[in-house]
Amino acid sequence: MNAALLSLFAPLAGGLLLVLWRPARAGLALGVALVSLLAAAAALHQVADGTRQWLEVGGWAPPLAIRLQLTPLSALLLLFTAGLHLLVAVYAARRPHAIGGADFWPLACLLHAALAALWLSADLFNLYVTLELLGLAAVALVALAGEKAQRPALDYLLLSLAGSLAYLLGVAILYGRYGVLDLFLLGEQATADAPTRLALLLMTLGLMLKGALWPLHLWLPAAHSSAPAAVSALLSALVVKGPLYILWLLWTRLAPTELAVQAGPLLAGAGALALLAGGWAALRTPLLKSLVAYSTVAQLGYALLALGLAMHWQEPRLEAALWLFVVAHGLAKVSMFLAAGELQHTLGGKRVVTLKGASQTLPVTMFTFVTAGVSLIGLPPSGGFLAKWLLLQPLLERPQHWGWALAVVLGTLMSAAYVFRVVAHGFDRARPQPPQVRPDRFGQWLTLLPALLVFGLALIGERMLPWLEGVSR
Amino acid sequence: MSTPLFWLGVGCVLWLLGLHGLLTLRNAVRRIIAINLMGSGVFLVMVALAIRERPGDPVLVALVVTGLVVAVSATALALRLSGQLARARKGDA
Amino acid sequence: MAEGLFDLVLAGLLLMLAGGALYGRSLYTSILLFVTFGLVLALVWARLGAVDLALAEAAIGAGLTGALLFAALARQGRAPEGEFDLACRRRGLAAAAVLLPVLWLMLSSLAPLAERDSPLPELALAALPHSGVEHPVTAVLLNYRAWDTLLELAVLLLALLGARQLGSGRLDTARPWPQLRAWNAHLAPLLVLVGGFLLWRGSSAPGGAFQAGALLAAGVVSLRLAHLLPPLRWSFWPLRLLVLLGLALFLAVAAAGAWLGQGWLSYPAGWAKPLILAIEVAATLSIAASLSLLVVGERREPAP
Amino acid sequence: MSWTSLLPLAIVLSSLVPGLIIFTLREEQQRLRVTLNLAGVALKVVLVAAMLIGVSDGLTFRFSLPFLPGAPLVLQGDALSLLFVTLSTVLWLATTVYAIGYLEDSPLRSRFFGYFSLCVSATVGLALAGNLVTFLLFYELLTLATFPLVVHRGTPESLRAGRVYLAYTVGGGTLVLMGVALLHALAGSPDFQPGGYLDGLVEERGPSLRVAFALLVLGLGVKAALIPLHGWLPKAMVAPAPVSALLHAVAVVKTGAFGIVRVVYDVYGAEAMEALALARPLLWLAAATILFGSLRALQQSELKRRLAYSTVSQVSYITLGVALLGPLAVVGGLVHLAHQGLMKVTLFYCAGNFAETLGVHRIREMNGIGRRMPLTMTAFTVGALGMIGVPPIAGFISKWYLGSGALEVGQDWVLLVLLGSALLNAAYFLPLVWRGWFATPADWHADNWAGERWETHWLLLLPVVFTALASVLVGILAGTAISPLGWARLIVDREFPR
Repeated sequence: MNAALLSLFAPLAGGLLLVLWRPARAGLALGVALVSLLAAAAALHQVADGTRQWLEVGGWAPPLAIRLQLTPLSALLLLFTAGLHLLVAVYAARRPHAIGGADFWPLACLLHAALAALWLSADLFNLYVTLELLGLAAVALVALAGEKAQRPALDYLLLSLAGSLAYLLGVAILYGRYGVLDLFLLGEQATADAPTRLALLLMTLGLMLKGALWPLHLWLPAAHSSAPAAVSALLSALVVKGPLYILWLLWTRLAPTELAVQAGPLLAGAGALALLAGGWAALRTPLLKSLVAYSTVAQLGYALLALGLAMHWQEPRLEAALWLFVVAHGLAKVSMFLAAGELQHTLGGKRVVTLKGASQTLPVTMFTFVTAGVSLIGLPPSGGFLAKWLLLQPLLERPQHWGWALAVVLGTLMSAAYVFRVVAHGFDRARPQPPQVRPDRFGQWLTLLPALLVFGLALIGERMLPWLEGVSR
Repeated sequence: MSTPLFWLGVGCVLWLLGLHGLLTLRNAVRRIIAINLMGSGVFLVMVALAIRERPGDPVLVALVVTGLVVAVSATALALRLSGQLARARKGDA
Repeated sequence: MAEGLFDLVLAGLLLMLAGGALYGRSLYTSILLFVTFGLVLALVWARLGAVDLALAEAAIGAGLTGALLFAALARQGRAPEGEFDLACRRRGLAAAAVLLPVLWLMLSSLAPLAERDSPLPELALAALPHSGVEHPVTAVLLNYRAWDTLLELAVLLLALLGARQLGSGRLDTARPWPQLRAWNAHLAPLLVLVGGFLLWRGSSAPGGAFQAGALLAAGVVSLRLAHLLPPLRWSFWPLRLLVLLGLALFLAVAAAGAWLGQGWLSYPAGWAKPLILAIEVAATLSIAASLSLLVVGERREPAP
Repeated sequence: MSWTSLLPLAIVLSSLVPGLIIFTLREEQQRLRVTLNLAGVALKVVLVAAMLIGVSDGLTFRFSLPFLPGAPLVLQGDALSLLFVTLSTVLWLATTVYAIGYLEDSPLRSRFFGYFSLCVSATVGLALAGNLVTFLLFYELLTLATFPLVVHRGTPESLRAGRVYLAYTVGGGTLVLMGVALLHALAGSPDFQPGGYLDGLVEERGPSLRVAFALLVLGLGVKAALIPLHGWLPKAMVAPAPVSALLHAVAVVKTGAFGIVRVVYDVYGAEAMEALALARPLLWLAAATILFGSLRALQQSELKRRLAYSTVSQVSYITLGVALLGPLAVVGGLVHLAHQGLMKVTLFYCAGNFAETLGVHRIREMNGIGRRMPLTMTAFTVGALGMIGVPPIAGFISKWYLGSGALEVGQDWVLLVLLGSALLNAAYFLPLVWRGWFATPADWHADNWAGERWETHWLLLLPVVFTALASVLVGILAGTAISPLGWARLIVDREFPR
C-alpha cells in the first residue's frame, strides 16, 4: 500500500514544488512521473496475485473515516496514469509548442495526483472531491491554450460542476438512507428502494456528464480540440476515464444486483448510440483535432456498452473488456492527439485537408496516426482488438444478443471510415502541403511509442485479464 | 411535517431551480449563479439530513464545509473565465 | 408553531431571492439578490444549528462570492443582454414542465429519509476524546476525514492556477477616496483579529480555518483596494510559499505518518492537537492568500 | 523451441524484417534496398524449400504464441499451406525483379518496397496460419499493407480506387472478424484440422454455424471477388503493374480463395458442410461468378480491366472446386490456385510491359505488337491459351480435374459452366492474340525502349519469360510428384483418407 501512496504522493508533492520552485520544471516533472511510475509498478507487484489491500486513512475504522483500496485494477490504472504522464511530459519537454504555457508542469502533476487519488478511493464523498480536483485541473489545462479555449473551458467547467452537484446530491441521499459513505459498506446494505434508485440515477447522470458519455458529451469535442496537444492527449486518454471508473464502481460494487440488471440495457443502449453518433460526427467534421475528439466520444461508447451489458448479465468478462478498452484507448489516443498536434504544428493548418501528402512530408507521424487508428478500429493484433474480442464473445454466444454485436460492427466500420479518411489525405500526392517548420524527429518517434505499446498490450493481454476481471469483487 | 423534511424539500426545490436556470439561461454570470444555487440546494439537503438527530450530525456539516470551499473555488475560476470572455468580446466589438 | 412560521418565512424568502437572482431584470440586480440570498442562507444555517456553516456561508458564500461576482460584473460591464425574449420564455416553460415531475419524484422518494438516522454521529462523538480537538466538526474535518480536507486545499490551489492562465485579473479600480483608506486601515486589523479568534475557537466550538481564512482574505482585499498594500505578485516567491504552506504542511504530516509507520495521515498519540493546530494555522494563511489572489491577483508576469 | 517450431516464424520474418528496414532507407540507397530485397527472397526460398522437404517427409512445423484467451497465434506448415507459401514465394521472387525494373527512377521506392514486403509477409503468414484467429490477423494486416500500394501513385483516381478498395476490404474484414469471433464463441479456436472440428455442434447449433459460415464466406468473398463483392478489383487496376500482378495473381484474391478452402475443409469439414447444406449455395455463387466475370471481361476495352474481370472469373474456379466436395474436384481447385497464379501473373507482367514500353493501355492499341515485342507477346499467348484451357499448358490440367470432379459427384451441369466459360475465355483472349500477331501495327505514341538490344528492360523481360515457361512446365510435368498437381493430390490424400 505504501508503494501506491508514493505513486500518489510524488505527483502531488511534485506539483507543489513546481509551483514554488520555477526553474528546471521539465526535469522535476519527469522525475516525479518516473518515481510515480516505479511506485505504481511496485504496487501492482504487491497485489498481482489478485488480493486487495485496504488503508484506513488516519487509522480510524471504516464507517467513520475514509478507506483507500488497492486492487490489481487500481494498481494497473495507477501505472497507466503515471506512464502516460511520463510520456506526455517527455514529449512536452521536447516540444514546447504542445503545452501552451509553463504552468502545464504543475497542473499536469496535480492532474496526475487527482487521478491517482481517484483510483485509490473507496469513499463516495472523497470521490466527489477527487472528481472536482480532476475537473478543475482539466479546465485549467484547457485554459492554457489562451483565448480561443476560454469559451470551451467555461462550458466544460460549468457542465462539469453541474455533473458534480448531481453526483453530490446522490451521495447525500445515499448517506441519508444508509448513514455511511464507504462504498463497500454501502454495497453490503443497499436495497432497491426509491431513495437508492433516485440517488443512483442522479449520480449516473452526473458522472455521465463529467465523463462525456453520450448523450451528455456535447462539451467534449470543443474542449478537447481547443486545448494544447499535450493537454488534449491527457484529457482524452485519462480524464474522462475517472468518472467512468466511479460509474463502474457504483454499478458493479454498490448498486443492488436487481437495479444493475434493470439499468444495464439503458447504459448499453447509450453506449451503442455513442458509437454511432460519435463516429458519424467524426466523419463529418472538417477539423483534425475535432475528429480525434469525436472519436473519443465514440470509443467511450464501447466502454459504456461493455459496462451496461456487464451489469445486465452480471458478466465479469465484460468488465475486463471495459478496462481493456480504457487502457487501449488511452494509449492510442495519446499517440493520436500528439500526432495530430505534430501534424497541425508542422503543416500549419487545422483542417483535415491540410494533411495532403503528409505521408511523404511527415511519414513517421502519419504512421503513428495510422497505428493508433488501427487500434481504435480494433484490427488485430492491437489492444483495441483484444478488447473488442472480449466484448464480442459473450455477445455472440446467444443469437438473441446479436443485435448488440451489430452495433459493435457498425461502430467498427465507422471508426475505420474516419481513420482512413485522414489516411487517404495523407497519400494524396496531387497538391501536397509543404511543412511550415522543420519536423522534429525525436518528437515524431516519441509519439509512436504509445501506439506501439497498444500492440504490445495484445501480447500480454492474456496475463492482464485476471487483474481486470472480477478480482476486486 | 417535520423540520428536516421541510428543509429537505426546500433543498430539492432550490437544486431544481438552479438546474432550471442552467438549462435555460445563456449569460455566463447567470449560469454561474445557477450552479451556485444548485450547490446551495445540495447543501441544504445535507444539513436537513444532519438535523434529524440532536445534536446535529457533525460529519454532514463537515462535508458541507468542504463542499462550500470546493464550490467557491470553482466559482472563482468560472467567474474569471467569464470575465475574460466578456472582455475579449468587448475587445472584438 | 412560531418556529414553523419562521421556517416558512425563511424558506419563502430564500426561494424568492433565488428566483430573482436567476431571472432578475438586470445582471446587477441579479447579483445583488444573490448576495442577499447568501446572507439569508447563512441565517438558515444558523436556524438549523449549523453555526460553522453560518460563519462559512457569511464569509465565503455571501462575502467572497459576492465580491467575485461584482468584480466579474465590473469586467463585463453593463452590456445589453437580450436574455429574456420570447424564445427564452418558451424554453423556460418547457424546462419547468420537465422539472416539476422530477421534483415530485424527488420529494416522494426522499420523504422516508427524514425519519432515518446514521451510526456515524455516535461514532464521531465516541472518538472525539482521541481526536485532539473538542469540536466534532473540526474533528471530522481535520482528523477523521482529513484526506478530504487535504484534497480540498488542492482544489483551491488549482482554481488559483487556473485563474492565472487567464491573463490580467486586475480590476480597474478608481483611486480610492480618503475615507475608504482611513476606514480600511482600521478595519483590516479588526478582521485579522476576528479571523485569529475564529481559528482559535475552531478546535472547541464552531469556527476554523476556512472561516478565518476567508475573513483574512477580506481584510487583505479591502487593504489592497484602498491601495494600502502593494500589488500581490505571483512572481514573488514568499507569496507562492504562503499559498502552498497549508497543503505542503498537511502533505508532509501525512507522508511522515506513512513513513514512520503510523499510517497515512495518522497523528502520533499525543501529537494530534498541536499538529492539527499547526495545520489549521498554515491552512488559514494559505486560504487567505489564495482567496485574496483570486480576487485581486495581479496580471501574469511576462513569460521568462 | 526446436527448429521445426521456429521455421514457420522464420519464413514470415524473412520478408517482414527486410521490409521494415527498407522503410527507413533513403530514396537514393538503391543498391542496399535491392540487396535487402533479394536477400530476403533468397532466404525465403531456401527456408520454404527446407519446409517442403520436411513436410513431404511427414514432419510437422508448428509455432505458437499466446494471444487471445483460448486462441493462441499459431503458424503451422502443412501440405495445404505450403502450396500457397511456395506459390507466393516464387511469385514474390519474380515480382520483386519485375518491380525493380519497373520502378527504376520513380519516386518513393522505399515506401513501395517496404509495403510490398509487408504484403508478402502477410500473405505468407496467412498461408501458414494454423487457426482462424491467426488467419484473421494476417487477413487484416494484408488489407492494411496493400492499401498504400493501391494508392501509391497518389492521383485523385488512385485515391478514389483506394477508397473503394478499403470500403470493400474493411467491410469484408469486419465480416470475417464477426465470423471468427462467432465460431470462437461456439467452439473455441483449435488448430485447423482435416475434416474440421465442428462435428459435435452440428445438431445443436446448426443455425449459428450457418450464420458463421455465411459471414466468413461473404467476408472472404470480398477478397476472392465473388459476385456481387467484386467491385473493387477492376477499380484497383490504377495501381502500378507489379502491384496489379501481385494483387491479382497472389496476394489478395488468392487469400480469399485460400480462406474459403480452409474454412470449408479444415474448419467445417465435408461432413458438416453436407449436414448443414452449405456447399450448394457456394457452388451456385461460384458458377455464377465464373460466367459473369467472363461476360464482363468481354465488354472491356482496356487491357488491364479485361484481365481483372478474367481474374474475377478464374478465381472462382477454385471456389467451385472446393464447393463440389469431391476429391477430384478439390484437386482441380487447389491446383488451379497455383496454375492461375502463374498464368495471370504472366499476363499482368505482359500488360505492364506493353504499357511501360509503348504506352499501350487499350486493346485496339495492341495491333501488331508481336512484331515489336515478340518475347512478351509469346508469353502473353502462352498465358492466354492456358487460361482458355489449351493443353499442355497449366490451365488445361485444372479444368480437366474440375470437370472430372463434377462428374464424380454427379453435378453434371457444372461441365456446361466450364465449357461456357472456356468459350467466353476464348472469345475475349483469342482476339487479343490475333491482334498482337497478325493485325497491322498501330501507331504507338512513344517507344521508350527503341533501338535497345532487348525489346524492353531486361528486368521486365526476365520474369515474364520465367513465369510463362513455368506455366508450360507445370502443365507438361503435371504427372510428377513435385508439380503443383502432385502436391495437390498429396493434400487431398491427407484430407480425404481413403
